[in-house]
Amino acid sequence: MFGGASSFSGKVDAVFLYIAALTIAFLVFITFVMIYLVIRYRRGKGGKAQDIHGHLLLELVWTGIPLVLFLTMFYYGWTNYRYLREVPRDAMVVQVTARQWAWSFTYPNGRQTSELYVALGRPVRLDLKSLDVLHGFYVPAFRVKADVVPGKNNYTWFQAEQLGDFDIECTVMCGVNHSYMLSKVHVIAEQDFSAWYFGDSDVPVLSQAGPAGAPDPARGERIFKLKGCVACHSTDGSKLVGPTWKGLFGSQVTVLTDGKEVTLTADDDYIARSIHHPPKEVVKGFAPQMPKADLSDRDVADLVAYIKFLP
Amino acid sequence: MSTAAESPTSEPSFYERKGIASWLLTTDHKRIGILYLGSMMTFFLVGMTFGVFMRLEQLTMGPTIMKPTTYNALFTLHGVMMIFLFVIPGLSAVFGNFFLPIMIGAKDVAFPRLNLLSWYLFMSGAAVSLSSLFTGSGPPDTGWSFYVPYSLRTRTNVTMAVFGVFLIGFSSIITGLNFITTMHRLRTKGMNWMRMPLFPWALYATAWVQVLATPILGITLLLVMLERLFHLGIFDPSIGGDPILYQHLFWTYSHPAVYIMILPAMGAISEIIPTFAHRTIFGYKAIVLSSMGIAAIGSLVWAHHMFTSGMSEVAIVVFSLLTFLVAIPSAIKVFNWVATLYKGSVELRSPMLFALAFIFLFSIGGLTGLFQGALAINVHIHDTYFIVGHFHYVMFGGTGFAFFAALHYWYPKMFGRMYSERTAIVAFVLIFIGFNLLYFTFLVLGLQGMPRRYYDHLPRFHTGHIWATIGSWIMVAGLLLMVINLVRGLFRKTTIPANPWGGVTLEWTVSSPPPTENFDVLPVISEPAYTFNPVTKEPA
Amino acid sequence: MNPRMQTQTEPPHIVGYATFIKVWIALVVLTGLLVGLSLTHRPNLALLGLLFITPTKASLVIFYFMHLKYESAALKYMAAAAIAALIIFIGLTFSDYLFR
Amino acid sequence: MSAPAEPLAAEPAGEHVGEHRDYAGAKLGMWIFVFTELILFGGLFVAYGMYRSMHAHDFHKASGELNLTLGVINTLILLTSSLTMVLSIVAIRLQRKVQSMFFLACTMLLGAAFLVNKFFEWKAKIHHGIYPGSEHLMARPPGERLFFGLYFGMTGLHGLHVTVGVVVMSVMLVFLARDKIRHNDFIKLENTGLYWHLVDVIWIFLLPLFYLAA
Repeated sequence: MFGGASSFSGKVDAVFLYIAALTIAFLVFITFVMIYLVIRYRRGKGGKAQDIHGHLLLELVWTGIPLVLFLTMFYYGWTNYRYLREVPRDAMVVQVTARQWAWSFTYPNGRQTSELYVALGRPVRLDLKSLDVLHGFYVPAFRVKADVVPGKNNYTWFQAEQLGDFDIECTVMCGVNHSYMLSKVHVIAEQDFSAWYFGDSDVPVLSQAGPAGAPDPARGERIFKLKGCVACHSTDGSKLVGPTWKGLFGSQVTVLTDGKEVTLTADDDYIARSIHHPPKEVVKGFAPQMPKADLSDRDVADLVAYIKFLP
Repeated sequence: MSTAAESPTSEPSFYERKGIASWLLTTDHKRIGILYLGSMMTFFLVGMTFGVFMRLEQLTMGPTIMKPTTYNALFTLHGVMMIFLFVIPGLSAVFGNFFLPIMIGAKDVAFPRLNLLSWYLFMSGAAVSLSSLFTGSGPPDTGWSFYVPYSLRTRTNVTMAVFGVFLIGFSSIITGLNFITTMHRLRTKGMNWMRMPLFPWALYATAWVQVLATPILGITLLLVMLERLFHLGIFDPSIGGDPILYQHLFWTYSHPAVYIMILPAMGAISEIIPTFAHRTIFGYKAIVLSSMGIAAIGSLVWAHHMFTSGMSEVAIVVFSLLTFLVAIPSAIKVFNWVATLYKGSVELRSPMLFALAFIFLFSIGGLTGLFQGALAINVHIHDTYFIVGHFHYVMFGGTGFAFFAALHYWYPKMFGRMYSERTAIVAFVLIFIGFNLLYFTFLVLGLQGMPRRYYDHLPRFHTGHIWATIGSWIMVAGLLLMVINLVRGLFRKTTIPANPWGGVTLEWTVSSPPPTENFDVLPVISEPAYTFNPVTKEPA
Repeated sequence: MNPRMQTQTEPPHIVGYATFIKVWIALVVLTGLLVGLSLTHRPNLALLGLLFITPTKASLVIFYFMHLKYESAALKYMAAAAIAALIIFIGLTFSDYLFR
Repeated sequence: MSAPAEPLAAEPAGEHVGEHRDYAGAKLGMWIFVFTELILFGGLFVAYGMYRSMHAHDFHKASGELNLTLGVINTLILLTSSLTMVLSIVAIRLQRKVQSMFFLACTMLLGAAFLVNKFFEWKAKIHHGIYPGSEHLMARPPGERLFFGLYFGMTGLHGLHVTVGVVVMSVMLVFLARDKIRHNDFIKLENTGLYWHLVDVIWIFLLPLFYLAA
């Protein structure tokens, strides 16, 4: 709290401080009065209790004052909130795609990444799209949050005001790996951003669905990261939600097909089948949780090439 | 206020008849209350155990004692059990059933057999939703709110859990219906509405919310089941449905449900504070009106759970405004309770300690609610540990503490036995300290950006999680001590006078425990409730 | 027993066959009117039918067949409250959908 | 509501209050139950309202496919059954037991006729490949899918209520025959009537929403 990493942070924190000051004052007051009365009128003191039935003026006062204070809180909260709904016209529009359990970001020039890069001081509008279930896009440091709703395109925006890396978290329960649906916002200086944005070090992959050439493991790796495979499959042998890809190709796997156990060799065909029809053949010991990915034949071929490439 | 009033009646107590059948087929409201108490304390302890395991998993980063699927099932079941099996029926099913008829001078509720049916529905709902643990592909992992479309897609046994909750909802409706009819038809002579004690009043307000809001939950859960079985499409975005509609329908019930949980708790506090201050309640009418006000306005604020969901701006502003309005009746109650201490003669017995702690914790719960009502902050803290902390302050610090206060308050009346006062106070202190360590840390974690329903956490949240887990140990130690103390009290052979605390509502005029028929001759009321001074009403 | 209860506890007076048959005729006529309006294929008229004739039909059933007309004021208030709750619920939900 | 009613009898001394007879109380309880049913359907009406405002054109088109004649016939059936229901209550209060049984039997038959009608209507739809989740339906625009989803959901739930009503009435018929419902103890029949009229009221709204939306 009170980091002020975006232009919205300060507005949230101001309302927070206002309400916090009032509520803490109230809480201290009521607690103090309560404790004082308990001590002042305690049983052992011998004072005689009196039946006081009420006091209309007092009731009106302690209805009226909170009412006014609450309305100021409402108003202050609302006016500062409006800032979040009015996106500046010059904002850069980034398409955010959420799936179980990964984020991907598509820039106006077609570049796709799994972590968000933005320029310091430049407003960014995020159009949020979900491919499966509800997700929540949340950057605590920016105080920005919006649900990602399938079938409905929500949006939010921010203007980063501090250099650095900030966490992106998913806030709506979306399945087994909900708590690992994390990413980062990298806030970099304007000139660094331009260099990154127009540079060719990390070529956008999915816009390049040209004719199928030789399968390209490097492109496969980018798909692996971008399409969320990385959320469930490791490449270092550790067991996540799905089986690891390390040493997968050519190994013997035991799968459940229609309730029967079958042992087969993991070849090109088997991997392609698993990608296109995930629940058909599920590796023994894993839950049938893999979502269907929207991958072209070329993407699949590249992924297979990547899996082959892994030790 | 003699604390040694002798038993006013020689009739046998309602425990007289023995045998399992005499309990399972009973239509006596007091026995049904005891049945509820037994089953609900069991569910509470199981739900608490789930919570302890979750805290243990959060003690360290990364996977330790359980897998994510287990953790997700745990927080779902913790929510389902604590909410639907403990706090929603909570005070109204246990103490409402036991004391409502006695407090209004009736021999039973209006529909005794329906009352028993309601307990059976409750138990079968519990059985069905817990059977999801052992059937299908495991217990649900959606969180207790069953948000679509995840609840439609997950392979876990959501259908079963949802059907169980549906049955519990039905049980809640029947209880509400029964209480409304009871209060309209069976008040004793002279007990007009403005002489009715505040606990029945709170139950009356609650009952209306139960009756008018629960059907929405019923239809919503029914639709979730139909979606899962027949793909109706009403909530499923892949068919054309709108997930936000689900949220509207769900919270249309589930927000008023929060008031179903808290109103009877407030009612119980309004009984306990005058008794231990030995003076009348301050602002009887204001408390009555605020109960009804909470029930009414509380039903209009549900969409403040959805400010980040992509609702229309108009709806967001309207619901934010209404949310602030609902805080007012709660504030009025707090002021009136505190004012009741003024010029009283305050006795700090264990029920009173729980009741005063209720005021403090509920105030924190209510005040943290203001943060969420304010739109700008809501964006930041929605779906974080702040909400979890706030919710536990209201529901556990509020309803939970009131439940324990009521349990300690009415214990001698219900069982004709007494617990150890000293142990009760030690347990109270432990619970209070552990509670604040646990849930205040949650508030801080939430402000730092820790999302809820996370199996694992980032390093920067680690310190907070350690503190919270330590708090959970202290609190659980206190809770277990409290339960042991209450159970041990049942075996301590003592005779309890009809009126051990010096209360003036009707339940203190009958023997402890009350006779089967409650009253030999129905009492006639001639003065307002809570007349302590100058004339103390002695048992007739 | 509550003395007020005994005064209320008697069932209300008997309404004869004829009243109910008249109500039934009215209901059938209104249904005919409703269907007729929708068959004109003029959306405004059909909407008018939906907004006015349907609630009228429902009220006839509630007040006569369900006897609400002859019930105590308390019950009438309760019915009004229940219907108001439903309307407010629908209205507030529409505050979202109409302004999206 | 299970509480029996003996409106004119005073409470016998010493009897447990569980056996008390409270005509107005029993009716109040039933009314509250009626409110809950109303709100239960209210949730579905909200869903209908939302989706109709979002997909007005699709709803309009899909509604044209429903059989208006069947819908109107069913409306008349239910309205008439409401009449016979209320006449049955009047008859028993006038101590005309046979007449009361006759009217109640009419109500049951009309209820059954409604269900038979509904069955054929659904059957025809399903025969045409229109049912929730069907391939035929999935090929159509979202609004039409929702319309039929709601159609099957709402008329299905309503049909379930009709079925329950018919079963309850058959029990009441036995009670009438065995004089368990009498001219001075008819609350069970009256509460059955309240339930049945509620089912009618809901249908009154379903007719224009589904059959006349074209």
